[in-house]
Parts: sequence; C-alpha cells; structure tokens
Amino acid sequence: MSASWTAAELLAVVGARQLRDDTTVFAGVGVPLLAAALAQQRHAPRLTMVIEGGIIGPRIRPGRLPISTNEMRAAHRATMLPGITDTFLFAQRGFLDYGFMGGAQIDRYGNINTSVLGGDYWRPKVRLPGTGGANDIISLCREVIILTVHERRRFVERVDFVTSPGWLDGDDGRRRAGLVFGGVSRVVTTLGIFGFDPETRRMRVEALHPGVTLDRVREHTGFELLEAPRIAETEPPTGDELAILRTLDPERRFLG
Amino acid sequence: MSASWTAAELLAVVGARQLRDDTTVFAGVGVPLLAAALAQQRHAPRLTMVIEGGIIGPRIRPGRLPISTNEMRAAHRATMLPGITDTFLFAQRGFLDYGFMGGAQIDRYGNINTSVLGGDYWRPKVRLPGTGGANDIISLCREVIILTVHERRRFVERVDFVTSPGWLDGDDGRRRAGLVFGGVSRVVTTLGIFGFDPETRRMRVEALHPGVTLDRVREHTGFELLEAPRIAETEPPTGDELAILRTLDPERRFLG
Amino acid sequence: MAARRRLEAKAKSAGEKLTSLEDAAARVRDGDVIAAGGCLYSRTPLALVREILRQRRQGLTLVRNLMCTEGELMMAAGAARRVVTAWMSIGLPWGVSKVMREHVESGTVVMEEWSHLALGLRFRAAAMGVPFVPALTMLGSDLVPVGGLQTVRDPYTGATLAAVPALFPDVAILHVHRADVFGNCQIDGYRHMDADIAAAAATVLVTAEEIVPEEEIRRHPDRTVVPGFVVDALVHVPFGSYPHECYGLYEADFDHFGEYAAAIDARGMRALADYLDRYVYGPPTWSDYLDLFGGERLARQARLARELTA
Amino acid sequence: MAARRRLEAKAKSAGEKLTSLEDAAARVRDGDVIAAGGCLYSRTPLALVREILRQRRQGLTLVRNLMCTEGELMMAAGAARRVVTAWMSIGLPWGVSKVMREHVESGTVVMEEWSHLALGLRFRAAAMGVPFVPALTMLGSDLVPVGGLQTVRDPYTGATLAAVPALFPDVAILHVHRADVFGNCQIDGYRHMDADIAAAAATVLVTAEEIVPEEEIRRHPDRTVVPGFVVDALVHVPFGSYPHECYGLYEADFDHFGEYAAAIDARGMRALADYLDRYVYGPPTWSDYLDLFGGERLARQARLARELTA
Repeated sequence: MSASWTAAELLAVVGARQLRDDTTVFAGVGVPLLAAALAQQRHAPRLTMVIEGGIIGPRIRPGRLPISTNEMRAAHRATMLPGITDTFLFAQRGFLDYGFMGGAQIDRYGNINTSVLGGDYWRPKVRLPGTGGANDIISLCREVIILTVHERRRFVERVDFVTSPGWLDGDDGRRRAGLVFGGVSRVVTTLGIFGFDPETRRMRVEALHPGVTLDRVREHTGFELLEAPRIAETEPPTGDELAILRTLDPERRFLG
Repeated sequence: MSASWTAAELLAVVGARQLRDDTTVFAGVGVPLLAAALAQQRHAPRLTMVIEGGIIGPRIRPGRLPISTNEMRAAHRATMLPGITDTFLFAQRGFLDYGFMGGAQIDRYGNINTSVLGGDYWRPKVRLPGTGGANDIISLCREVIILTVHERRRFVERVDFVTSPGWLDGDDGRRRAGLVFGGVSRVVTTLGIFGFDPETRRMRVEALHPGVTLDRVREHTGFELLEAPRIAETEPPTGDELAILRTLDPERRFLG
Repeated sequence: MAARRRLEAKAKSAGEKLTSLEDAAARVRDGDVIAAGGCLYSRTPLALVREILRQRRQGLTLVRNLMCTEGELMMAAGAARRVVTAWMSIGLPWGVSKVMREHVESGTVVMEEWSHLALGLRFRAAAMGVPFVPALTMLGSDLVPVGGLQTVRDPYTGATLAAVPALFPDVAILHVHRADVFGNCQIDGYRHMDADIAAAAATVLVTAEEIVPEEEIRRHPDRTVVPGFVVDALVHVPFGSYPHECYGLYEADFDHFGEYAAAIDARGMRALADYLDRYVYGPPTWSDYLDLFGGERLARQARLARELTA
Repeated sequence: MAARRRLEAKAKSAGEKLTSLEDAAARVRDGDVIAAGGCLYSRTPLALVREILRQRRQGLTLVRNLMCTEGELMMAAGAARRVVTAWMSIGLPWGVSKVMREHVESGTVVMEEWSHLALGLRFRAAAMGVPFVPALTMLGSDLVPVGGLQTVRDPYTGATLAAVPALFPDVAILHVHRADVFGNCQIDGYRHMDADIAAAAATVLVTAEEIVPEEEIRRHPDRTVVPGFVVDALVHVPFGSYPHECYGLYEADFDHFGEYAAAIDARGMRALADYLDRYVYGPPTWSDYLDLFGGERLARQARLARELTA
C-alpha cells in the first residue's frame, strides 16, 4: 500500500475519530495523546484530556511532546493538577468517558499483558515494565479504546498474564469479576478497527483500513477473528487531519 | 473564695498546664484555644495547634479571638490549611496527641452529650447543636482532656445520649466498641482536676483548686465520685499565666 | 452504583458554564438532596440558597457539615424537610439555634446527625466512587443508629471498623473565589469540603466572586480545586456569601448576626418571617440584597478580612 | 494498628528539623521499607537516594508508583532486595529497563506489581489511618494474587470491592520546592503522591530546593502540603532531583538519560558499576555531584522549565 501517511499517523487519525465532543479522555503519551489533541483541534473543542501524572486539560505545545505522563511538557498550560491518586479517582467516580491505551500483548477478549512474558510471574522469561495506570484505566473508564500496531506476536490467543482485564474469559466474565463498569469497546490497529461480539465478547473485525484485506489481517492475528455483520472501510486520513498531526509532532518523534 | 482570677481563667491556666512541649493539640474555640495559646507562649513553644476548620499552626491575634473554628481569626498566620476532612484524618492516623473538649452533659465515665436532652432522639425535649467534631476528637486523639464549668446539672449519673464516647460503660467498654485508641484522661473543671480509675474507668477526684473542698465538689456532682489515692491541691495561677491570658483576650470575651 | 450511572449518562464538557442565578437555581427540583459547600458562616453559597428559596422549592434535604443561618432560613421558609449535619447554630455568642429547636423539637424538620469527620467521609467516599470508606470514628456512640451506620471487617487484620456510607447529593451548591467561564474553580485559604462535595454530586452549581480569563487559571493550575467538566452551572456573584465570610475577601458580619439573633430572641419565629420578606423574597436581585447592607458595611468587612490574611 | 502506636510514641514537634544529608540518610536502617516521593523522573529525592547508597544500606524494599533510574541504581548497588511499583523503566524512547530485567529475571530482586491507583490508595489508606480502602480497580486481573489483594463486601449494597491494603513505610523520602526550618513543606505544580506518603510513613526525610522564612509559609498556608509535625529531618538541597526534573525549576536532563542508556546498551551492567563510581560513590558532596553536569547544563535545564511553565 503506497499511502501518503505512516502507520502511526493512521492510528492517530482513526483514534481521534472515536472521540465525541463534550467528553473526557484518559490519554497516555505518544499516539494516544496525539489522537486526543487532534480530536480537540478538529471536531471536539470541548474535549478534556486527562493525563496519568495528575494532569487535567493540558494544551500540548507543538514540538514539545511529552515523553512521559509525569513531566512539564505533559502539564503545559493545564487547568488543574489534582495529584495522581485523585486523578484516577475521577475515573473511578465515573467522570472519565474514554480511556486510550496501548499494549504489548492483547488477546481475543481484549485482555492486555504488559507485565511478564513466559515463565511464571516471579521468575519470568521477560519482565516488562508493568501496568502503570493501564489496569486502572481499563477498569474504571466508561469506555476503553486500544490503539496498537497490528502484529501476530501481539495478537495472541491468550495473554501470558492479564495485567489489564478486557472481557476476561468473555460473556459476562468481566462483570462477574466485580468490574461492573466500562469495558473495551474498540481496538484500533494499523490494519483496521475491531470490536467485540456483544454476547461472547470475542474480538471481531468492524472496519478495514484503505487497501487492507481480511486475509492480511488474519495473517497478522494469532487467533480466530469474528466478522461484524457489515465490515466497513476506513475513511482515509484527510489532509487536514494529517496537517494538524504534523504540526503537533514536527520532529516526527511519534508519527514515525 | 475571693480569688484574683475568674473561673474561666483558672480553667484555661490548669488546662494549659496539661500540655507537654513537642506535641499537637486539637483545640476548640474559647477557653480551650486560650489554654493552648497560653501553653505555647509559656512552656510549650513547639506545640502545634490544630483547629477543626481545617487549620494547622495558627497564631491567635490578641483581641481578635475567633468565635468559631471556621473563620479567618482562627486561621490567622496558619502554617497549613488542609481542609476539614484531612485535618481529622491526621487525628485518625495518630498525629494528634491531645484533644481539648467541652460538653453540655458529662457522666461518671466521661461520656459527653451535646445532642438531645429528654424525650427520644427524633423528638427530643431539647435539641442541642450536636457533636460537631467532638465525637471525632474523643475517638481519635491519643488523649482527651475535657474543660468544663462544674455544675450538678452537667455532671450526671448517665448522659441522656452518648454523643461523644468517653469510657462508655467503664472497664474495657471503649475498646470493645472498636475504639482501640485514646480515651479521656482528665476532666478539668472550675472546681478541680478529675481522672478515671484505671480499672473501672469511673471518674475520681485527683486535685482540688485553691479553697475548694471535697464536699463542695460532691455538692456540684450528680454521681458518686471516687477519690485518687492522693488528692493534690492545684497550684494557683501565676501572675505570668494570667497576664498572658489577659493579653490574648483583652475584651474578656471568653475569660469572663 | 446508580450514582455512577447518573454521571456516565451526563455530558462532561469543557465548554462554557456561565449563566444566571435564576437559571442555575432552577436546576434544583422539589425533594432533592442538596449539599452546600463552605462551613458554618464561611463561604456559604448564600446567593444560591436565596434564589432556591425565592423559587419556593419544597421538601428538600439540606446536607452540610456545620449549619448556620442558611439552615435556619431553609427551615423557616419551609423548604427543608430534613437536614443532615454534625452541628447547627450560629456560633457560641448566640447560643443554641432557636429556629432549629423550634422545628426539630416540633418534628417539622428531621435532623440526622453524623460526626464531623463521618460527614466529611460520606462526601469523600462518594467523590472516590465507592459505597463506603472504613473509619475509626463514631463507634460506640448513640449516633450509630441515628444514620444507620454499619461496621465492616478488615479482611487483613479482622479488625472491626465503622463503614461510613457514601452520600451522593442530587445537587451541590458551592461558592468559590474565582473561576473561568468553563467552570475551573479556585479557592483561597481553607478549602472546607467543597472539592469532595462537587465530585460527589450529580449536578454542580457554583457561584464565584470573580470570573477570570482562562489564562489566569492555566497560570496556576495547582490552585484549581474543582475541574470544569464537573461543573454544570456557574454564576458570577461578588459578595456571594454575605453576611457570611469569604476568606481574604470579607469577614463575616457579626453585627448582622447579632441583630438577627436579637430579633429572634424578641419576637421568635415571626422575626424570621420578616427577615425572609426583607432579605429573601423582597429584593429581586443579589445586588438589591447587598444594598440592604450598604457599600460602607461591605467595604468595612473587606478591610477586616485583609487585616487578618495580609 | 502497630503503625499508629509507632506514631503515637513519637514526638510531633513544631521545632527545627534542618540537618545534613548524611544525618538524614543515617536514619534509614538495613531492611527498611522506603517510599520515595515524586513520580518517574519528576521530583525524585535523588540526593537522599544517593546518600543512602553511599552509606551502603542493604536489604531495602523500595516502594514507588513509577520507578526510573533511582530504582535501577538501587538495584545495581545491591541496596534493594524488593521493589513495590506499578511500572519501571526510564521512558518510552529508552525501552524496557535492562537493569530491571537483569535483576528481576535472575531473581536477585523481587518486583511486586500493583496498579497505579492501587498503589496510590495503599498510601492513601495508610495516611487515613485505616487498614484498607475499598476500590473498583485491579479486580479480575492476574495482579490480584501478586500482592495478595483481598476483597471486601459493602455492608450497604452487598457489592464486592477490592480491599486495597494500607502500606506504612518505615521511611518516606521526599523532595519539595520549599520548606521553612520547621519542615512545613510546599510543592509547586503536580503533587504526585507526596502528601499521602509523608502521612503514611513512620519517619519522614525531606530535601528542599529552598529554605524560606516561616513568614513566607504563613503568607500562603493553602500551598503547604506536608505539615512540620510530620517531618523528622529536612535538608537544603538545590537541584536535589537532578538529572530528574523539578516542576518549574528544571526540566529532566533527557540527554543524560540518553548517554546513560547508551552506555548500558553498550556495556550492560558494567556500565552501571562505572556510573555508580562516577556519580554516587565518587563525589563526596551533592554539589561535587552537580559539578559533573556543570553549571551551564543546569542553567539550560532551568531555562527549559521556565519556558514550559511561564
């Protein structure tokens, strides 16, 4: 596919389109933050960004994108700095509409692993950084959208370790575990947009990005994907969307 | 007794003497606050006053004594204003050494009633203002000292309603109720200083103020008082103590 | 959990919230549970209380940690059927509230008493989005059955603790020092329980002494205590707590309390009916209301406040 | 409740707390549980961490919500036997921490993982003086058995909630913007979890960028986040988090992180031994340490911080 945009740009654009106006979004640094900033500048001017470092309503300064959720670049021109615990408590109370997340490993039920690969928890083959706020965001936001590169090694039948619970074992497993709110609504990848069957909670294809075939998606997915009744094709990024993104990240630190 | 001090002055002086240096005291407005300020200026320069309105370390301005725990006079030159809930939580955590309290009705076990007199709770004969922070102070401070005028109508066999739990029914009743910390150590009145029997937790006379007899105390007490092994006589207020108090309250708003 | 669903269903906008007292107060419905910010005679949202009374709301439950004249007026006007509080009166020099005694002893108003910390924790638990928080207060007292306080067992130590239940008000009414038009609110001095009350409520109405440019809020984000997406209506009301105080801006008008209390001592509840006519139902706007005190009086109280906080 | 007894037994003084880094760090004992303030590379108490390593403490448990180079240094120096955290690495551009992988995968350090909120609530519960607080997070995940999270039943609704256990550190180490000699501390910008950590710990050690007159604290009491009676030792340490950041004063030195990470990529753990010699064991004082970066570098980072927060 000879696109005039990078995979990261496509992710950010499609991610941004998921956000409605007059809402709040818990966004991590990198592509999620770019997607939120894009939505804010384009169709959701009354969107509030909330960042894990205890930051509400920042205005990201073009060219000074934060590397972490805990630095001045992430807090630039914020409206409130409530502290980390109280920021998450706003989510637990129900004030956070969307959560944007990534993930090293994701399975057919939208469970995410960012803790350990192989071996057991205490003596893993590979120790990953850990949950950070991912477990909280996926547990407490009204709706969670996962943004990730689509690779077979990431899309596995069952994650080695459930760091962040999606739909757990499917059906009403999440509710039975005491997670009475929220859930993963969408997985936006470099190949398409995925949702979950309302009954079984198994992942299904809902849209394919321009030039992407279902076979190509299956090739890059380590488990059997269901299909939505109607599979749409993603609207290509507009020049306007791409222009805003490129202004935000001129050094292409995250846009690739 | 032709004293050169008022009952309120005596209360404040004897109250102040109960406070050691390098400690913290939860003090209400009026005589308790005057007592704490006196201790601070005299023998406890490193004493920290904590006030219910969410105020830590104020310096009371002479002649501008607060009427409530929730006003600028009470917060004058404070070092911290953490908010009301968090201020009480410092006490629950164990940071508050002393609590100073008053009380409309007090019984032989140091239980206090500031809620209702007569009738039942929902249709009382007399509705009093309520606990305010008294119940919390008596439940959460390491040690509570009650400062009150000594009158028979106040010192009753059993309070009509336990707003603030002293030793409840005596013995280990307080611990059994789940109040694993603190307790009322002393009751300082206009007639003497009272403590509680270490076993039965019944109130006992520990010291008499200058010129006060045991009979006079009994006359003004509505229940049988025990006696400490040795009953001391209170040292009269010194000119120094009285001078400090009178500088703090020149209009004698609380000193009578 | 119904409380959370209610929030999820509501728009959490970063848009403008500025409106009038009438429009803001109109969001209160008969029978609502209203939590008022501030404490005693500090930062009481009196302009909103007055407008709620002018709109003749009925059957309200007023929740406030320490209640003062706002509670007396709501009782006297017949607006409040129930109060949930830790303490009620004006202050030491004016004795026990006669209005409270009249209404509670006669049974026209129910007074549900919680300890000051327990009431604070009821707001805190709601703000945290949990049904209760454990505590070590109120245990063993006769207050336990009054509000139906339950206990909970610590799964780690087996210890028994008070389980203080969350309180989710239908409406929170707050008065703050400054806000931008988007409802980002800042408070100077003591914060009382306002932040928890705002996060606990389904609808949040705020009056502010000053409406400032967004830039001023963004210049000191660490002073913001209520975020805009929590606020539903914002009204610009200078001296919005008068005759109660606002930290650093004006001291409580103790002389006015004295006159008010003296009138009640002299003429009982009839004095309140007159007071309501003169101060609540009479003056159409808040500035007409302030004129009853006069600019000199307000200036004096402002000077006293500066002296105490300079 | 032993945690409360420990506090009750200790003097809570409004007196002076000012001392040296050596004296402050000497209050840490081998085997202690240490909680560090700040978050990731923001307001990390690095001067205290460095001094603790210079004093060759052993068998420590380091608790911090998001861990960065301070955690790597404590692992590499053999000071930390266990870490309790939600996340550890330096930051996205530098990938997964090789030091963490080396020590955790080989079993020389145990990594106990909690969600970010859960760890924050562990400090919050301790600061509140209760053994747990209920929450709706971490349920259903494989993290539950890792730290032994229990559940609790809400006595009002019967709902099952996570019961997040209080964490009472032996020692809290914090870096703040300013304090008076009595230990009243103020923080600018984001507060992270410092206030809860201070109230949760048995002993509190603080470094401050600036020691200000008592009057300056009393002029803005609403900016104080840790009261003096909570603090045991206070040290004046400008640039006390460097190369980590301090809000408004200096930005994190990303170039230094880059050089540090590149050395590890090139020479693995040997690079850390060299780093410890050069930055920790070598320079006798913190200002000697800062000289390794040079005044120009510090001035540049200060300018960048002003640009972002002006």
